[in-house]
Amino acid sequence: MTIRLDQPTTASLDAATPSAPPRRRFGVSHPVVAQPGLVLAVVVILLAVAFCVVPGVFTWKDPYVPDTSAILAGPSAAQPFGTDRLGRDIYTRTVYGTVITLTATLLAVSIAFFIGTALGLIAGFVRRVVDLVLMRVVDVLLSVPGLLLTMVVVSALGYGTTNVAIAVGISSVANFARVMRAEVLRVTQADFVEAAASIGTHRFAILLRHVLPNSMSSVVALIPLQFGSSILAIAALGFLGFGAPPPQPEWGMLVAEGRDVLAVAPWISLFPGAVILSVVLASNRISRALQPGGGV
Amino acid sequence: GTDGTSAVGTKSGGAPVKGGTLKFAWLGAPETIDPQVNSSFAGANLSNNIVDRLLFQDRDTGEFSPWLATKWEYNDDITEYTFTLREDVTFSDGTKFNATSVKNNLDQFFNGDEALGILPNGKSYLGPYKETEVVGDYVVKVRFSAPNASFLQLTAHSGTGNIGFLADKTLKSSAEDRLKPENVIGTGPFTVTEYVPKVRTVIARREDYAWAPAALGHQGPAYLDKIEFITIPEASVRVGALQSGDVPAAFDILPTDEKVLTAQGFELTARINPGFTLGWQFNLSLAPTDDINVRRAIVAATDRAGFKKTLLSESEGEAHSVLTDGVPGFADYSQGALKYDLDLARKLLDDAGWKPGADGIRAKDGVKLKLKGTGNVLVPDARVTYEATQAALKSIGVDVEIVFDPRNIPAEQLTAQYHLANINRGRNDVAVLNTQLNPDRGNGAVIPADFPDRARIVETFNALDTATGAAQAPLAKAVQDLIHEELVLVDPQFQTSQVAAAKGVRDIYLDGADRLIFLSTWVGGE
Amino acid sequence: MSLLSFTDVNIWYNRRGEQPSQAVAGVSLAVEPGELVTIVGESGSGKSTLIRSAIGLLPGNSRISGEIRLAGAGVAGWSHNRFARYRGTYVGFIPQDPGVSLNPVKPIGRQIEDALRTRLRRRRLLPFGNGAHTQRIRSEAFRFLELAGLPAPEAIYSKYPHELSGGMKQRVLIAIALSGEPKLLIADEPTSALDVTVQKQILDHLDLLREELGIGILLVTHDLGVALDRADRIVVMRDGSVVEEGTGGEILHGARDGYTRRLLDAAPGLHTGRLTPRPIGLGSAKLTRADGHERSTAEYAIEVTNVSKTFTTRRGGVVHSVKAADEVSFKVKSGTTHALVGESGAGKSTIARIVAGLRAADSGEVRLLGQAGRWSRKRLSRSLQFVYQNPYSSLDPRFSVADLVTEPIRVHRKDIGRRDRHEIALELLDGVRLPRRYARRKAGELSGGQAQRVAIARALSLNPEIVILDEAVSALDVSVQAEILQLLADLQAAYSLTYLFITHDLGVVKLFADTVSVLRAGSVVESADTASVLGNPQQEYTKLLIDSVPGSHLTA
Amino acid sequence: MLKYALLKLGRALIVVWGAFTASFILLYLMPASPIELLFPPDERASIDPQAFQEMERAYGFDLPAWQQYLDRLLAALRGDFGTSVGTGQPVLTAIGEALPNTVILAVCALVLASLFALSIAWVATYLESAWLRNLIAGVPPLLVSFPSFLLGLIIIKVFSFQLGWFPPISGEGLRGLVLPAVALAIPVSGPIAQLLLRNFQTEYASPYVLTSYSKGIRKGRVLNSDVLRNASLPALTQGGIIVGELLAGAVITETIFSRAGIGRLTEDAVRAQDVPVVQGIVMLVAVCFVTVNFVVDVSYPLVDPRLKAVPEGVIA
Ligand SMILES: Nc1ncnc2c1ncn2[C@@H]1O[C@H](COP(=O)(O)OP(=O)(O)OP(=O)(O)O)[C@@H](O)[C@H]1O
Ligand SMILES: Nc1ncnc2c1ncn2[C@@H]1O[C@H](COP(=O)(O)OP(=O)(O)OP(=O)(O)O)[C@@H](O)[C@H]1O
Ligand SMILES: [Mg+2]
Ligand SMILES: [Mg+2]
Repeated sequence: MTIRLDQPTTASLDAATPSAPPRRRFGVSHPVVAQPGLVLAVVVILLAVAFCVVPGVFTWKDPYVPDTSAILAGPSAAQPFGTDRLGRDIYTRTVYGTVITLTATLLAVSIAFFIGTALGLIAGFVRRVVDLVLMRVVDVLLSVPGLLLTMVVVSALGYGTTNVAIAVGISSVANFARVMRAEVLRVTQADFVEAAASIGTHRFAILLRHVLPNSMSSVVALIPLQFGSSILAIAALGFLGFGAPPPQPEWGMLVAEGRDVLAVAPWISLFPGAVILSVVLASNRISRALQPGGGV
Repeated sequence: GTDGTSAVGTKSGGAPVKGGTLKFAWLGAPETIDPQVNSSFAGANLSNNIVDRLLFQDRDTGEFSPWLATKWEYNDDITEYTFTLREDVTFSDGTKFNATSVKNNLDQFFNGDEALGILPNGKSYLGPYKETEVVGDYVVKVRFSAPNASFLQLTAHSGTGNIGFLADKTLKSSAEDRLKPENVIGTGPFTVTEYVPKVRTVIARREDYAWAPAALGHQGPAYLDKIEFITIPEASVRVGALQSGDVPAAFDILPTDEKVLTAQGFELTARINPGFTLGWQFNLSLAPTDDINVRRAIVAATDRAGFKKTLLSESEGEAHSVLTDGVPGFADYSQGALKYDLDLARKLLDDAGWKPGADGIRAKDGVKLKLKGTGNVLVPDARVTYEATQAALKSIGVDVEIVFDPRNIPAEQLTAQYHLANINRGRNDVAVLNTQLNPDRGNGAVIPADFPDRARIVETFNALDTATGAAQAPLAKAVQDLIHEELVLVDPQFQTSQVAAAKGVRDIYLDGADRLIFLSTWVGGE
Repeated sequence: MSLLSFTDVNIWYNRRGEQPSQAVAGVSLAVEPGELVTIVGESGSGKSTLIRSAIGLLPGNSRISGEIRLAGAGVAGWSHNRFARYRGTYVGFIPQDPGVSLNPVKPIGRQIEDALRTRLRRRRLLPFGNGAHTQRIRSEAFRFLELAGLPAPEAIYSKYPHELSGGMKQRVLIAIALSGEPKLLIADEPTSALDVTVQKQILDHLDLLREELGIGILLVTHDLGVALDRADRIVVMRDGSVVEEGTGGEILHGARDGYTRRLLDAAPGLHTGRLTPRPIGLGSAKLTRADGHERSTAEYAIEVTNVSKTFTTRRGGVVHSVKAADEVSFKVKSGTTHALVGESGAGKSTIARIVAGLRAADSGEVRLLGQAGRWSRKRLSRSLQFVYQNPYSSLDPRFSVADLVTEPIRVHRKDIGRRDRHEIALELLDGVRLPRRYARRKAGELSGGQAQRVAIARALSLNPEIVILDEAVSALDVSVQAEILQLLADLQAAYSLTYLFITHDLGVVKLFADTVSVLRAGSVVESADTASVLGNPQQEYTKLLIDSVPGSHLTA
Repeated sequence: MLKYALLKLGRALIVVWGAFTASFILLYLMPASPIELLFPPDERASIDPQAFQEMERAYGFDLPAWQQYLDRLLAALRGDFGTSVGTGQPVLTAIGEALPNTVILAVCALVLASLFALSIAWVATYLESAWLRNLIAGVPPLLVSFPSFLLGLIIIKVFSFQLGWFPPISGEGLRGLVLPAVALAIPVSGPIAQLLLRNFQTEYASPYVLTSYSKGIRKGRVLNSDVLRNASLPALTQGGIIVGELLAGAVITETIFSRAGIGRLTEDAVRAQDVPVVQGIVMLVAVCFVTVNFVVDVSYPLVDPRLKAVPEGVIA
């Protein structure tokens, strides 16, 4: 349907490229420490993971118990992100909300990854009718913008974090399928695949031993990227009110809870919003580092 | 804060000035401009200014006064009402308003018109409607097949399900044509001139309007040339637009913004929405809310007075009963059945055999005390009180999941899965209890068919239809006793209010159902 | 005053997180008017880096010390915009790779006009607002295209680069460089991507320009033959430093530096005799022919009879068809090497792939080891293996060397366990003279020559009788190329292998092949034993090919 | 060429049909009847069952699924997407009324976004100072990672309420269009800027740039006359997706800035489960997507001379 972007047109057209330089696996050939941005990104993600695993280490407060003595209090030493309309500590809620948002994100990305990769692999390897059919399916998925698609899917499945995650996952299937297919096409054209075939390797074995592993790196690099955009999508749906039920401190929800009082208590929205921003930024940065040939 | 008056904007301040356009912002948007279809808050507010009603209800006393009808009477068993109409009323297309108009409107409101694509919009409100008889040019008789005491209030009602009168031309238009401003013809002080769905509705003054209810204190045409209703869905933008002067007046002001606006010199007006308080109805068909002790415990764990003190704004009220304070027949249960007592709640659950489990959630016979409820997404503060109640219940071992789904949940699903159903219904009449909770009608508490004493319960509710005025008060008390003390059908949270803010705008009238009337409004003249 | 002078120039590249690497170390060099200086050196020796520094076209991560002067002016630290005044009009540049050095979305004419306009404007021959001068510029452009050896410029003026052949593109680039009327021309391997025939034309042309216009030329090449043929002065670079400098004769006869000597030895064009195989120490244990399959005793390992193949491509309803093989016939005796030569697109690869069973012929017959008919993939792969031009792309980048070379064994010999496979792998590495410690490396961690050895080891692992080598050494550095050829010769002797050897380099043919077929546009022009074809060519085309081999006249 | 265009057209039609079918499956086969959702649950009990059935019949929700599907499909082919359950308005009319507003907004946003993205890519490539370059190159990732729902609110707070430069609600006129267009443009410009930046960098590193420099051309002109076209052409192929993003972004922008349009219509319809409207919108965006892609596919070979001669396979 569309002209692929992920294949540099110049290179494929002016095929005068001499001996290809060895392709770097996962691009991170430079020591990670030398890239402060990347280090920071990794730290942010690790911190978010720690929030999920041991939230209690980062805060001693309870994310659910209202405190009528501190309603809509601004940021201070005691409550760095301020409090909400029930007097709950926003920072604590953000910490505890991490696990909700990130689990949902993980679910969404897994769905997109497994379905998308499988579709792309089959389409790219089997070619012919299967490719045509699968790519039209992918086109259909692409033809409806992510947010709208997720809204429709959520309204069919029902509200709640899990359903939102599934919807976001479905709407990103196409991304993985497209990249995977392009990669599979690229890899299957490589001489080593023909070489494997020429020594009598079974087609299926070629798929598993050669095509799949060599196609993975770009798709793997897409994972953190999708992770970031899924966080945004899940948060956006939470914001629109399709997400987690209260009192769950899902990130999008936290932002949404503050939207009405943005004028009087901006911290309710802004701090969780900033947390979302930094985690998404961090995963995009990591994705860039994982990109084959990326890393800078 | 709120000054206790009922007009939006500065009161008086010199002689009213004629002319000008008022921009008015609100949260919702009329779903249509057809007053007989509009049931949303914004829709009803719009309709209120383009159609008139037979009677006018005093917002403080609940008493009725003449409007399009000059006289009204009903028979003893309250099945037949006779209205005598004003003779000088015209629709905005110049045709006369008369007894036939009333009949045609009521008939279509009740029956709909399949050929025109008009749905039976009024069926549920008119109840046992039988027919309307044109007795004379300006006299009609409305008949019911069973007693219908609340009909009188309905003729004055300006909230959901109100009866506004439309010209024959409108009644003969198809549903689609009724979306065009020129086809919506009423008797009110304004006519619709522009309608952009979800964004803007403009109404303009009728110069020949001369039949305002006396209670409004202003006769003749309105002062304002035009009113432009602008929908601003985002609360913060709405307030911002007010503050920046882009719109001089706005409705749906959030309680959190009240203080700031007052400090900036805005005049805030708030009135409690009369009718059913906001709260949860219990599902009596579903375990564990079929256990009256659980229901009692929940009611006891709801800190209504505390909400009022810490979470709600000045304009909102503490719930004292299932009815809001002003509704005729209201009785106060705040020191009785609705008293906050967390220890009592614990004790009730202990006694009923709900023992705390390892995870802190109580259980009985292996069944956990887990409840599912719906939340209210439209009233901003509802979320807070529901969440506070949720937290309180959690602390005594009751786990409540609240679903804040902006969509309507299908009734079937609601009764089969939800223990607590959010409710908040406006109507300045005790009849609201009947429509909502009567097991033979709305049956909001899902009282099962084999419920002990069901017949008596139905009878107690039905009795409300058989009396009006002072005679109705004991019946209303009996129903409220039934609801709060005997059966525990609802857990009221608080009395919602509507707040409007304005600067330099005078006399926007809030009527008995808390809807706006712009007849006497004017701008300017500091 | 020299046109260009380098004095003790050092250039480093910074890479994020790594020590800066030095690409040029202490080079001093000057180019005088009318002089042709060539820089030779293996790939990566810093040739491009050095000459690009002279026109400020190094990438941003480079650092320069020392003095570089253009017309006496030190250029250190100049910005692009300051350099712009010298580029084009003072110093012209012909980039390394014509395939990608023209803007793909601009017509040829406009690309040369850009260059002309810069000059005309700079010389105040063209006021701003050049509408009236269109005609003038166009005729100028035509002049330079003709000068660069494109006789019919109108034909290509509005074409796009992809519509031209490599040689034409290269000439357009030369025209662009010339159109600034520079005093100095810097050319970075202007011919390495081209056929020998085209290469000759272009080099002849540069010579002519030097004589006629008296410009100085700094030419980079990795082909010693080219340098010896043409240069006034040759500079040999290695690892960023100049290791030798002198006239062609001095270099050819009196090279002091060991590296230069090896370059000389390795240059195929300079060779006379055929390679003599050396004994090889393989054949110890595990692998050795224990699988019981009989080696064929057929006289001819490969017999190709009247093979034809036509490709059709369709685009937008228009059908293009190319005759890639047209009634091709030749025979290869068992244990010998047969070369297929011909310019690019002659159909060499197509025939090789048909023989290897990778592609079906439209008509004709291929007999392998005396047997015709369809061979099963598995059966075929035991007797015949294919070695590709690009070693990297034919090796799965994720596999270790050991796994790569024993992949065919893994597929074919389920009876051989993991351990034994590793043993075999090590032996195979010995066989291709690759240290055993490389067994754990990945293909990407090998040099081109090393990777090609791995590919050859893999081809040998099943002990085949026929090996098809499709330009298997063309992508490699000359010195590496020589090593691989020697290795192949050794292996052939040890295992009586039959090679079908594809190349466009006649020097290599002379060195390596017993018999040769010359292909042109899909058909065999000439086919006989190497000595007679090269020594006494019957066809014009063959003569042209032979004549174009650089350096050949030096030894002939 | 014609055959190629027809092939693309065929594919486009298949995609539209696929979107129709998928949305039907998702929307019409939901557990509850859309009519059911029209009523608040507390009122539902007081609705006459007969009236209810009448309404179901009026909208055709009582038929078996396959029949509904065929009916809807045939009607859709005639250009009839049914009527809104919420307002009774024909879906096409509702969309038709909302569309112009969104188109104006989207076009402005697209122009802004493209200019912005292009400037970032251009400047980030032009600058010689490495840290400045990195600073600007860091902008697109930031744009991509910013929660767009928060962005609108912040923009309105700063530029309307704090500074008072623009009205918060966009009535008529250009001034009212500025903030919403910016709010919509910024998130959309993120991916475009990223793509352009990457393309600019790869193209700038291409050997043909050296050729241009060697002619004596200055950096700015090299960027304009060589890099720009090569780098931005591939962005065209993102057209369909970008248009989709604009429409999706309108959901939030239009709500925040109180504008009428497709975005508001969508949000309301999804909330109210107004199935015919939602499907109509899905069809609208799908048609936009395939149209843009079709135009790009068919015209791309015209703007990119290389593609005229390439065999089929390159265009997937
Ligand atoms: N942009 C760059 N960044 C880092 N290192 C580089 C860069 N360009 C070249 N190098 C390194 O500098 C050294 C010299 O490279 P250069 O391109 O000058 O070699 P060359 O002699 O022209 O080789 P070839 O014959 O292959 O063109 C090599 O080791 C190369 O890897
Ligand atoms: N798969 C294919 N589809 C269409 N045309 C092809 C295909 N493979 C080769 N050709 C065409 O067939 C002709 C011969 O190609 P082939 O690859 O055999 O040439 P070659 O002599 O190996 O050239 P080179 O030296 O460049 O490798 C060329 O014109 C080529 O474009
Ligand atoms: Mg070089
Ligand atoms: Mg070839």
